[in-house]
Amino acid sequence: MQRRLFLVGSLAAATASHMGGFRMARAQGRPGELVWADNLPGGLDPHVIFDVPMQFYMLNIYDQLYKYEGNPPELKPWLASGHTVSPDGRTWTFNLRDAKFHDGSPVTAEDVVYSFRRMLATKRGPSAAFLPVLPPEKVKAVDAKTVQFELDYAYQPFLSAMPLVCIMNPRLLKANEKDGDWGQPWLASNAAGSGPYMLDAASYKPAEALDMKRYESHFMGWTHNPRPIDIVRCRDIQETTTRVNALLRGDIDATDSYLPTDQVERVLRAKNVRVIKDETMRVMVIRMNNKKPPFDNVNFRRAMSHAFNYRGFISGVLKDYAVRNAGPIPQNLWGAPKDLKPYEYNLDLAREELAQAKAQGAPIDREIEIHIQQQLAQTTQAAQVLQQDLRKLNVNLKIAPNLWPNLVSSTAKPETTPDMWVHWVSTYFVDPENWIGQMYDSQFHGTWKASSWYKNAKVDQLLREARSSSDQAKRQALYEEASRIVVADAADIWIYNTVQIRGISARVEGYKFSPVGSGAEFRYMSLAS
Amino acid sequence: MLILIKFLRDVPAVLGAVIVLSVAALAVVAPLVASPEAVFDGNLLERLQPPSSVHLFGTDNLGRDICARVMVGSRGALLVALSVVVLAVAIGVPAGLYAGYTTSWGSELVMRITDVFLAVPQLILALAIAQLIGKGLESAMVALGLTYWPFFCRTVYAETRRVRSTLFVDALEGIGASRSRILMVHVLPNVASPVIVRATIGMGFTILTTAVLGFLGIGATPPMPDWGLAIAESREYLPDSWWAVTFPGLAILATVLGFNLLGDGLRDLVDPRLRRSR
Amino acid sequence: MTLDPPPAVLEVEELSLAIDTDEGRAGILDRASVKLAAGSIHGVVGESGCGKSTLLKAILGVLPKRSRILGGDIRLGQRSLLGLSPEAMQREVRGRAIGFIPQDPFQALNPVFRVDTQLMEPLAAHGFRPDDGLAPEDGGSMRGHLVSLLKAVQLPDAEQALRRYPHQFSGGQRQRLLIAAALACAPRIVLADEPTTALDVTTQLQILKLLHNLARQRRLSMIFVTHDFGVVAQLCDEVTVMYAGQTVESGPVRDVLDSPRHPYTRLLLACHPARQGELAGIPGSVPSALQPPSGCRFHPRCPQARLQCGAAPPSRVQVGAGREVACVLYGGAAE
Amino acid sequence: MGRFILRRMLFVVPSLLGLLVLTFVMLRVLPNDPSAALAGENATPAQIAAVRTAYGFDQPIWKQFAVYLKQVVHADLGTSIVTGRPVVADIALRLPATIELTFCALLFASAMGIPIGTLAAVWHNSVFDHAMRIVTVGGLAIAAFWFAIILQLVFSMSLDWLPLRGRISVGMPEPAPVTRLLLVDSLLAGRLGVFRDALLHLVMPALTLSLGGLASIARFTRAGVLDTLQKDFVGYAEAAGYRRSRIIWVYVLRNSVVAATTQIGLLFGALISSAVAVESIFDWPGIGSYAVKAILTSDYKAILAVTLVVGVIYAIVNIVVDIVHALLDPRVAESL
Repeated sequence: MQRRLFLVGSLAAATASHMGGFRMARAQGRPGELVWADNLPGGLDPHVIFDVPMQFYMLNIYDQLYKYEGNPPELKPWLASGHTVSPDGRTWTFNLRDAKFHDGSPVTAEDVVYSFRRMLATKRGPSAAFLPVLPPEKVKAVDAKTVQFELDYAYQPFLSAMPLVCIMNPRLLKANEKDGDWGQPWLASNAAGSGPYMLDAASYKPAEALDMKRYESHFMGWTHNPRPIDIVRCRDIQETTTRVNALLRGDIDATDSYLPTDQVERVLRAKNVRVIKDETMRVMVIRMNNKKPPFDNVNFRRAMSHAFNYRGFISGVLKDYAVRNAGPIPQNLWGAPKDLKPYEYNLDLAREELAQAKAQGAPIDREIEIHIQQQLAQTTQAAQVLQQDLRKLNVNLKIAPNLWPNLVSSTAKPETTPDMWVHWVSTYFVDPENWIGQMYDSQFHGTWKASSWYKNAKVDQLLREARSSSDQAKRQALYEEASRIVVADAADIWIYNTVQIRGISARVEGYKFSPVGSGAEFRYMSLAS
Repeated sequence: MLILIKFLRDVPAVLGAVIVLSVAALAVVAPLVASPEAVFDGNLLERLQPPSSVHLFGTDNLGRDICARVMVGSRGALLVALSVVVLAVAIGVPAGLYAGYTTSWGSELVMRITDVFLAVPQLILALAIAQLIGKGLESAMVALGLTYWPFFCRTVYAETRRVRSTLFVDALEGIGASRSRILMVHVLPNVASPVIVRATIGMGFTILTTAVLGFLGIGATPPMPDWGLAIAESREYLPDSWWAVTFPGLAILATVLGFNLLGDGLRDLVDPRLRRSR
Repeated sequence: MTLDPPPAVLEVEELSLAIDTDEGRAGILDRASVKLAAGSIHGVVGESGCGKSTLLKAILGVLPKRSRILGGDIRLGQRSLLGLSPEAMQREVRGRAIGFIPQDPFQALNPVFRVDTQLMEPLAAHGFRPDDGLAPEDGGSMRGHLVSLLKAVQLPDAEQALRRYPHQFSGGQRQRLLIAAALACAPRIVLADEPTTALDVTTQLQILKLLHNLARQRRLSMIFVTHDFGVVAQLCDEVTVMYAGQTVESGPVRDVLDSPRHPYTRLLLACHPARQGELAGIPGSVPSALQPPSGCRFHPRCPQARLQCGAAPPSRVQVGAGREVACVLYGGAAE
Repeated sequence: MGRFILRRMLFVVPSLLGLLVLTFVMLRVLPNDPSAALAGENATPAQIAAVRTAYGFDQPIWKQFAVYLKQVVHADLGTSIVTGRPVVADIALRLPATIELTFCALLFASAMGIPIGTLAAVWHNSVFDHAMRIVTVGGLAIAAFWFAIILQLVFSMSLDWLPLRGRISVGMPEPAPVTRLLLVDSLLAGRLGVFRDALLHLVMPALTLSLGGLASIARFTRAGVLDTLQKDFVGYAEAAGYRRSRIIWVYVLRNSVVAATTQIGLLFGALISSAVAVESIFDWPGIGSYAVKAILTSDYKAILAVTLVVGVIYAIVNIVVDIVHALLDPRVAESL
C-alpha cells in the first residue's frame, strides 16, 4: 500500500500496473553462479589493505596459518596443522600441511617466511599487530614444513592475529617485482594465493567488479560441499536502495551485511529472498576526548553516558536489530563481564552528574563538537539522538560531518582529536585485545582506536598483564576487571553490539556466519536449482 | 508600467514570481508556525510515519515532523542562495568590469583565471573547496560562491566590452569624464540587467547545487532542516517511506522552478533583442 | 511545368490595416491605394514610418502576427490576394508571381548558407526541378539558370560567386544577388523596398540603372518604395505619395513633379534639396499611428487646412490623366 | 584549420597548468594528510610517520608539486593510495563509461531539446511555449537521484522493461576492449546481444542525466531561434517565397544552433557534475563516482588526476565546439 502511494505521489501511477509483488524476471543470475553484492576491498593486496571488506577477499582467495570459524569465532589450524609455544611465550613454531598455490606449486615454510617478511616490510595493513613484537629476521623456516617465530616479548594475541596474514606465492610476486617493491603494484590487481577460490584478474575493476573461480585442488578439498559454486561474481553496489532492489529483482544473490533496518521489511515481504541476522562482534562507540575539558571530568562523562537514549536508538531506529553493550568488549566475547550494568538513559541522573561537574569547575557551557562519518547514516542518527537530549540539559552539541581518513589523522594528537566522534570497533582479530586492549592501554595513544586518550595506570597494568599471560582464565579475569574500571570511569559511550543483517536469495544454501568475514565464505555455499 | 503589463502577460514568469514570493513569505513566517521543538525534537518511536492529520507530510527517520522541517528549510535555502549569488556577484562583477573595460595584461590575466575556474566541473571544485575549509553550510556557500563568480565575470566582461566599443564611452573619456564615473554611471546600468537575470537563475541553480552538496554530505550539517540533506538522509528508506524524500524534493523542485521561470521571464523582458514583439 | 504569363497588373484598393501593439491598436494604413500598371515602374514615396513597407508586406502576405486588415482589397490581376490561404500565397504569389527586393542587402541574406543554396531556395519552393528547362540556353540546369541570372545582374565571375558566402560580397554585389533572387522564378511583378538606401551613392546609381534596364528588358511591372523623390524622378513612370498611412496623391511622375497638387506633396518637393525626405520645413511632426488625426491625417500640419479636413478623410479625386488627389481642395468631399 | 586547432591546444596548456596548481595547492594544504589512512587501521604513530616520509608528504609543497608535474609530463598520474594501482589504469577503466553515458545523454538531450526549443520559439507565448518552459525547467530543477529512483521502480522493478543497474548484465562476457565504449566495442566485435544489453543498461542513466541538459538545450535553442526569427533574412526569406517549414527547420535552426553549440559545450561540465549522483544510483562505473570516492577517501592523486582529465576533456570539448562552430558558420571559419 505504501509503495503504491509512493508511485501515485510520483506521477507514475499509470504505469504501475501491478505492485503486489515483484516479478522474478531472471532465475537469480545463471545456474552455478553466485552474484555477491558486498563492498569490495579498496585494493587487492591483503598485506597493504586491511579493511572490513578485505576480510572476505582474504578468506576466499588466500589461506592463512590459522583461521576463525563459527560464531562466536573459534580459532582453528588451517594451513598449519598446529603449533607449539615455548614456556616463555616467545617462540612459536607452526607445522604446515600439504597445500598448493593456485599455480600448482606447493606451499612451503620458505613461502610463509616470505609472506610474513613482506607483510612486515609494507608497514601497512595488518603489520601494526606484529611490528612491535616481531622483527622480520626472527621469522625462520626450520625445515620445508616448519616455521618459527621469535617474539621480542611474550604476546598472547599473536595467535589471534595469525588469520590476518595471508600466505602468498613468492614465485609469482618475485616475477612481478620491480626495484624491491615486493610486487605491490602488481598485487593490487592480481592474486598470489592458495585459497578455495581463484581471482579472475581480467574481471577486476576496482570498486566495481571482481569474479572468482573455484580452485578445485584446494588443500582442504571439497568433500564438505557436494555442490560447490564454481563461479562467484562480486559486484559493488553503492546505494542501499539499488542494492535491495537488485536483490528483490533477482539480479544479485546477496546484499551487504549492514542492511538498514528499514529495508528489512521490504526484503521480508518479498518471495525468494530472506534476511539473515547474526550477532557479530562490532561495538558502536561514541568517543570522548578525555584530555579535553570538560571531558576530563568523570562526572561530565557520566552525565553524557546517561544522556543517550539507548532504548530509543536501539528499538526505534534499529528496530531491535542490535544488542545493548555495556562496555568496550562485545558482550558475546569472553572478557566482557556478564553482570556489568550498562549506563541507563536517565536525564535526571545526567542533570545531577552535570551539576557535580559544574561544581568542580568543569566548563560545561562550552559548545561541544561531535564528528560523524558522513557516509554512515547511523553515526548521524546517533549524534542527533544525543543532541536532542543534550539540548534539554542545556548542553550545546554541534554535529560536524567528517571522513574516516581525516578522523584517523586527527586522532594523532589530543589537541586535534574531536571532542566526541562516532565509530564502530569491528573484529580485526577475535581477542579482547582488539577492543579494550588497544582502546584503553595508554601505550596506543595516537592511534584512532585509543582516541579517547584515556589514561589509568591500573588499567594499563591490567591490560599489559593480560596481553602477556598464557593462562586463559587469568586473562579473562584481568579483562573483566579492566572493563569494570573503564566503564565506571565512563571513558566513552558504548552503545550496542551489532546484529548483522544480510538480504540473501533463497537459493543460497550453506551460508555460515562468522564475525570475521561476515559469512562471505563461499566454499560452504551451494545454489539450489 | 508597460513593463509590468508585459510581464503579467508572461504566464510562466508570473507563476515563477508567485512561487518565489511564496517561498520568501514562507521563510519569513515559518518560525512562527513551526516551533523549534517540532523542527528539531523527534520522537524515535514515531519515526517514518506516513502523512496524517497530525504530521501533514509524515515524519522522518528520527520522528521529526517533515512539514515543519520543509517550511523552516526554506530559510536556509534562500539564505544560501542569496549569499552565494551575492558573493559571486561581488567577485565576478568587479572582475568582469575591470577585464572588460581595460585592455591591460591584468584584464587578460583575469579572463585566464576565469577560464581555469570554468574548466573545472563546478561540483568537483566545490567538493574540493569544502574539503579544504571544512564541512558545513558556510563552507558550502563559500565554495559555491567561489565557483560561480566566473559566470558573472564572463557575462559582465562581454557586456562591458560591448558597451565600451559603442561610441559614447570613448566620447565621454574624450571630454574628460573620470573612469570610475563612466563605469558607475554608464557601464554599470547596461550591465545590470544581464546580471540580474543571471543572478535570478543562479539562485535556483544554487539551491539545486546545494541540494546535491547536501546529498553528498558536504553542505548543511545535521540537524539542520536542509532539503538536500533531508533527501540524502531519507533515501535509504525508499520506497516504503516515500514521503521523507518526496516532500523536500518537491520543495526544491518548486523553488528552483520558481527562480528559473522568473529569471527567464526577466530575460525576455530586458533582453533588447527579444523586446520587439513579432 | 511551364511558365504562364503572370497577371500584369497589381492593385491595392482602399487598404486599411492596423497592428495591435502593447500600447494599443496602431492604424498603419488608412485606405491606401496603389495601382500598378503593366510594364510601369511605380514609385511609392513618403517619410519613414508612413506605411510604405507595410504596404509591400501586405501585398506579399507577410504581415506581422498581430496585424489586422480592416478593409479594402489587394488584387493581382483579377484575383483577390486577401482571400488566399497562406500556403497559396507562398506557392503562387511570393517569389513566383511577385518578386521581392529587400531594403538592406547586408542583413537580408543568411550568413551561414552559400549563395547558391539561397538562390536555389525560391526555385525549389515553387516546384522547379533541375530539369525543368528554365533556361534552355544555359543547358537547362538550375545552376545554369542561376549563372545566367547573375550575369544578367552584372555580377562578375558568376560561377565562382555561387559557391561563396554572403559576407564575401560587397553591399552592391549583395544587392545584385538579391535582385537576381527576386527574378529567379521569372515573376512579372517586382516589389522593391528602398533597395538602394543602405548603399553608398555611386553604388546606388549603378543599382538604379540596373533595375531600370532589367525592368525594361524583361517588361517587368515594379513597385519601387523610397523616401527620395530624386530616385523617383530618375527611375519611375508613376508615383504615389503617402503620408501617415494614407495615399495622398498619385499620377505620372512628370506631372506630379511638375505640378504637385496635394499640399503635402508640395511641401515635400519644396524640401527636396535636403534629400533626406525629412520634413524640416513643415511645422509640426509626423503623427503617431496609435492616435492618428481624424480625417485627413495631414490636416494638423497643413497650411491650407479647413474645418472639414479633420471631420472625415477626403475621397480621391481625378485631377487629370491618371492623376488622383485625396484632398478637399480639389473637391474630395469628406465621405 | 589545422593551425587553429594546434594554436587552441597550445592555448589550453597554461589553463591546465593553472588548474593543476589550483587543485594541488588546495588538496595539499589540507589540514589532514593521507598518511594515517595509508598506514592502515591499526597503525601506530611511528608507522604513520614512516609512511609520511616514504610518500614524501613531509617535503615542502612546491617540491611535491615539482615531482608530481614531472610525473604528469611522463603521462604518469601516480598511484592511487586506496587501490594501490596506477591512477591512469583506474581512470582508463572508468572514463569510457562516463563518456558513453554523457555522450548518449547529450545526444538524447539535443535530439529532444532542439525541436522542443524551436517549436517553443516559433509558437512564442503560446500554451505550448509556456508548458514546455515549465516542463523543461522542471527537468532542470528535479533532483536527479529522485527521478532516477522513480525510473528504477517503474521501469525496472514494476514493468521489468529495463535493467536496474550497471553497464552490462552480470556474467555477460564483455567484448574485447578496443575503445572501451561498450556500444562501439560490441558492434566492432559483431556481438549484437551485448550491444542490445549495453544499450538497455544505458537508457535510464542517460535519460536521467539528459534531463538537465535537455532543459538547457531547449532553453538556449528557444532563445536562439527567437533571436534569429528577428533577423531580416527571415523576413526576407518569407517575402521571397521560401516554404515556412524550410525557413524554420533549415535556415533559422542552423543559425540558432551555432549559438546553441557553445552552450552544449558548456553543458558538458554540468553533465559531469550531475553524473556524480546518477552514476552512484545506477552503479554506472564512471569517473563521477570515482571522483566522489577519491574525495571521500582523500585519495589526492586520484582527485588530481580526475580534475586534470576532466579539464583536458573540457578543453577538447571546447575545441570541438569551436570546430563545429566553424563548420556551421563560414564567418567563424574565416577568422580562424
